[in-house]
Amino acid sequence: MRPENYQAVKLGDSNEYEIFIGPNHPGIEGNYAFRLMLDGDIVVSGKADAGYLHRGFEKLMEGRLWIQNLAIVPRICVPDPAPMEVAYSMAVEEIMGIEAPIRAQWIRTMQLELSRVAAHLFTFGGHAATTGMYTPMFWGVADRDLVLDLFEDFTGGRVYSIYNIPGGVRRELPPEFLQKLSNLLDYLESRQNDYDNLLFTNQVFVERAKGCGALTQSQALELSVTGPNLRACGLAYDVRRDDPYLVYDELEFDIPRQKHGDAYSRILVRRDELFQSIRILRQIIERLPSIKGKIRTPIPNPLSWNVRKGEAYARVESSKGELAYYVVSDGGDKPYRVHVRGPSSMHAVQTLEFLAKGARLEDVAQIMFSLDACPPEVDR
Amino acid sequence: MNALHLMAELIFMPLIAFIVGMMMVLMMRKISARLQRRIGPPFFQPLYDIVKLYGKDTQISHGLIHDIGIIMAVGGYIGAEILLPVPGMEGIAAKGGVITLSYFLMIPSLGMALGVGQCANPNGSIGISRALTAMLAYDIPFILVVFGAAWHYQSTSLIGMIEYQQVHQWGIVEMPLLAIAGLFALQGMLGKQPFEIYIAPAEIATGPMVEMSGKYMGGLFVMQTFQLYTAGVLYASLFLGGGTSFLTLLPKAFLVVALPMSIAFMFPRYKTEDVIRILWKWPVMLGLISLAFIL
Amino acid sequence: MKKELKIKQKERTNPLAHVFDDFIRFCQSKSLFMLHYCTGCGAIELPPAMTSRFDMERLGIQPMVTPRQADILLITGYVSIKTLKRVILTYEQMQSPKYVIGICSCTVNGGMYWQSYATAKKLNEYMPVDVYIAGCMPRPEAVMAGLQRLKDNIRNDKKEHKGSAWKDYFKRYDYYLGNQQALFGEDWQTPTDIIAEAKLYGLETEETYGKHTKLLEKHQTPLLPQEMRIK
Amino acid sequence: MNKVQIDEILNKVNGIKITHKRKTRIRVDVDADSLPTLLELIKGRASYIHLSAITCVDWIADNQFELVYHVWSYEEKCLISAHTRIDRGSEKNPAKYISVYDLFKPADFFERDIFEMYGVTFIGSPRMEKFILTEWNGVPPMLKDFDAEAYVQETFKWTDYNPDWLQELTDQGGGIAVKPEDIRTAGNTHNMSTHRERDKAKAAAVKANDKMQGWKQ
Repeated sequence: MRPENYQAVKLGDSNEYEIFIGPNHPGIEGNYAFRLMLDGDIVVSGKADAGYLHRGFEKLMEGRLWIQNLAIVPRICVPDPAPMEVAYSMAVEEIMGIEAPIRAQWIRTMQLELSRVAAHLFTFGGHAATTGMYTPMFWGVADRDLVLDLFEDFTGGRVYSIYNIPGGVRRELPPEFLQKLSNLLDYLESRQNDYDNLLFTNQVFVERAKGCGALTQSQALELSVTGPNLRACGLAYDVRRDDPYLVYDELEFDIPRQKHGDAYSRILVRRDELFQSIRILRQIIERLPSIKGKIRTPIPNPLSWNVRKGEAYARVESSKGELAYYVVSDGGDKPYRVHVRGPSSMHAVQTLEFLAKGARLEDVAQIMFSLDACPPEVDR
Repeated sequence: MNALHLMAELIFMPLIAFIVGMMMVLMMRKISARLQRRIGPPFFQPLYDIVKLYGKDTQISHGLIHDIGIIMAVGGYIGAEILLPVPGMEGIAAKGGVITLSYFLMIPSLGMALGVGQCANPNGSIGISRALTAMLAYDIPFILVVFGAAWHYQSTSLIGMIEYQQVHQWGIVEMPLLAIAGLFALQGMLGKQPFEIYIAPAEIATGPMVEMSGKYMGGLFVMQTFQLYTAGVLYASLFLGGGTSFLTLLPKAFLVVALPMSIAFMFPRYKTEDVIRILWKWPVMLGLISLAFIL
Repeated sequence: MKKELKIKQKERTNPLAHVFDDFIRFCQSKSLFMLHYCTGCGAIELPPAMTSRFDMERLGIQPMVTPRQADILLITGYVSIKTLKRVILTYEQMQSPKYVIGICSCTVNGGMYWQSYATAKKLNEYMPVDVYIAGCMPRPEAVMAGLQRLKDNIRNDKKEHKGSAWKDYFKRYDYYLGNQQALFGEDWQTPTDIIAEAKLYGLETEETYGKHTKLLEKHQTPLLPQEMRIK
Repeated sequence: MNKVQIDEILNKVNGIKITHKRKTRIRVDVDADSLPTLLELIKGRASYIHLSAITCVDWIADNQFELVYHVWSYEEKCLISAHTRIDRGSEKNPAKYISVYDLFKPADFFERDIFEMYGVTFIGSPRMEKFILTEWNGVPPMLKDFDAEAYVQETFKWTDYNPDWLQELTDQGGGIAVKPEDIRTAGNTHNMSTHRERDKAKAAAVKANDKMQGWKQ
């Protein structure tokens, strides 16, 4: 026997008890904590507890050069890093008043969509694992790895590519890259049937996910829910279409949406979005070879680069929702202030607390994963 | 001579169960690995796991009841093994019969409940309350199946049942509905998806096992090997005609275990109340219809 | 009321003891349960390492979800101070032999967050680390290679004494506690009584005690058995 | 709603300055007193219902905090950034402002964030408590006068990295030009604030190399 030094906290004469989900728990996404007050199996109230991933990003950025910051921005959201780079680069470009060459914009769009595919494949597995089905996770992560191989091929980095730079992208695509991409898209489409049978039409999964964590459209709007979670409530709002950036206004794609706003609607929206992304990528494969030109607008020596005074609010649609960078420059060689608006900062705190109230203990993990919350975006 | 023979059987029956059970664990992990498109663990992995857990330098005990609980859990299954006749060895099966066996099969759950209750971890308590609920759910079809089989074979002794099936036809041919009900109960008894409510890592971080470490966890691993073996051999004896030798029995037992495993990795888990609803609805209905035919 | 613990480690008299030891060490190296604490970005490379493409299970490594059952604590990336507290609690709850693997450069020396006020820089100041896997972030192959290194260390522990870093935590508790107190304040204490454990396992040395442990004793709440009452 | 109409609505607020930056971005500067009125007006009259973010900028030279409210309209497809400045306050008398929680629910998160990072108290915000920095006891870290680097140097120790092969290279005159330790202690040079400085350091290293008649031969 070994001595233990624990003391249970007594909560007075009530049937309620407290349970921690996280920070190290399979039912929580990443390093995040959620405290539940339970009565039997029903959640009386939940309280998010963030800060486990806090690095003081915004402070760090104020202490580094404009160009150095490119190395740390993707680290704000690990599963979907590409939109971070693009948003930061776009904000700096807007302050500088320069624009990336058209070819660079197409390549950026391709990078964003590939990143979205990877992130969604990752999410399916996570969501399914919270309901006890692990096979989609194994499949999804393995398929995502193929996307990461492509990333490695054209950016040099598996997860963090650091491929963008204010004014364009770093490198030209390797030869025959588009062919590889096309092959990958064929493969992913051939997997659609498997995923549908295993996950999206699985009777038990549908039963678990339907009606779980349902948001109405007005509640979603009130809580500033964005991205696939908002589209699952029936509002077809997408930054890519409504506040177009890069070349999205030249591309054809639908904005999938569902009516019910529950976990099942959310995962279906993500599924449809995955195939919309594939559709966009196919258009890019078709158009990109005909777009010739530079991939970078020249910028001054980045080590002594003073970005002129100004501010910009750049928004992109990441796989989680509306991602925004607010960058302020006072004319120095470092940013004066960078504010990151991660979509999950809305989803993982207030929305999760709202949805958890009255939910079952079984459903809490599923709600969190169906919102696709990314804790580092909250903590930064 | 007779007592010595019995003693040898009492030692060898659990030992065989342990070794076969470990192979079943390996098979389970291999099946999951193949379904998930990977290679899976090496052949001796279950053995390594158990030896490693027993070889831990430190264990944490939460008191006497915690220790007793694990002993009950393993002991219950050891008791069940000597009640379960295998070719060449009968143990005390002739004296016990299938009714005693089904009581023995409840002891491990109760033992776990005792042990986990002592741990004072809310996750464990929730997990064990779910485990007992699941037991309540699968025991009703299980008892129906046992009752129906016993009535049909006109014997409560497994030896008698096996002999009957060797002479006549296999149970699964004569009472297919009851056999299907038995498969449902088996899935619940093994605690696999879609009835895996008490492990549930994402919800209650592996429920009853949350405070188990070292030898206690090793005990649970041993228990799992016994559990798979018991389920496989019991079902094979009830419906698949047992076996005259290990060569005929073990393939049946492995097949019986492989079936729920293949289903398990393709499904999520139900909620607690859905498990009860489904286990009380379909297998019980099938069992009752089958009973109507038999009676 | 602190219980006096009088059990001492027994002398090994069995002539086959070292054979058993070797066998157990072999099994330990073959079967590793890991608790992957996603402290940072490195966690994203663990799913690929665990799942279909690289499949850690074929090396006998599988994930476990509670610290009680785990052998390896994987620290996957920078540890913020808030996380570090939880990491130490987790580490102390694990059962020995236990191993710590620091993944990513941030656990070695702060990595790219060296300027950050919120992250701890050197992991091995707060707990003994067996293997570091540097990189930002290390690829799954590197993670697997690091785990292989750990397995070799465990198997060759008798010769090289690399696989028993966990003993260091008991032997030099004062040092680790001092670093923890410097970061978390002087009233820092964990639910696990390390000193009593060190006594129990016969691992206490002179360096187990010091001024930091004295400071700890001042405010440590006594061990009381939990009250059980049925209303 | 076109440019003129939105201007008409915005101009109802006193002392407002409107800048149309591009089609989907409008910058608005208002007094601290009239900002809630402005937000209420654009939410009620022009369907700006989506609070995208609240940002705080610390203008330490002016002794002011700038609060920026980014509000988006799903119907107009336009983003209004409302800028306002409040007094920076002091340690004893921290800055205060009015919460917009009753207009926008998400303000709860952003205001709590600013409260933690800058120490601005929002009156009427439901949860003015620590959230991310629960283990932090110092000054609000995002303030410009908090020197994170000095704090880090004071609090943490570093691992020395001197492997044998690097030592060999250094003996022969090669190795790392600027050691990480020097970078850390030298304060600003770590980011090579000007390329000239970096060139100087490089030139010095090259000179040293030449003197040593190193391993190249």
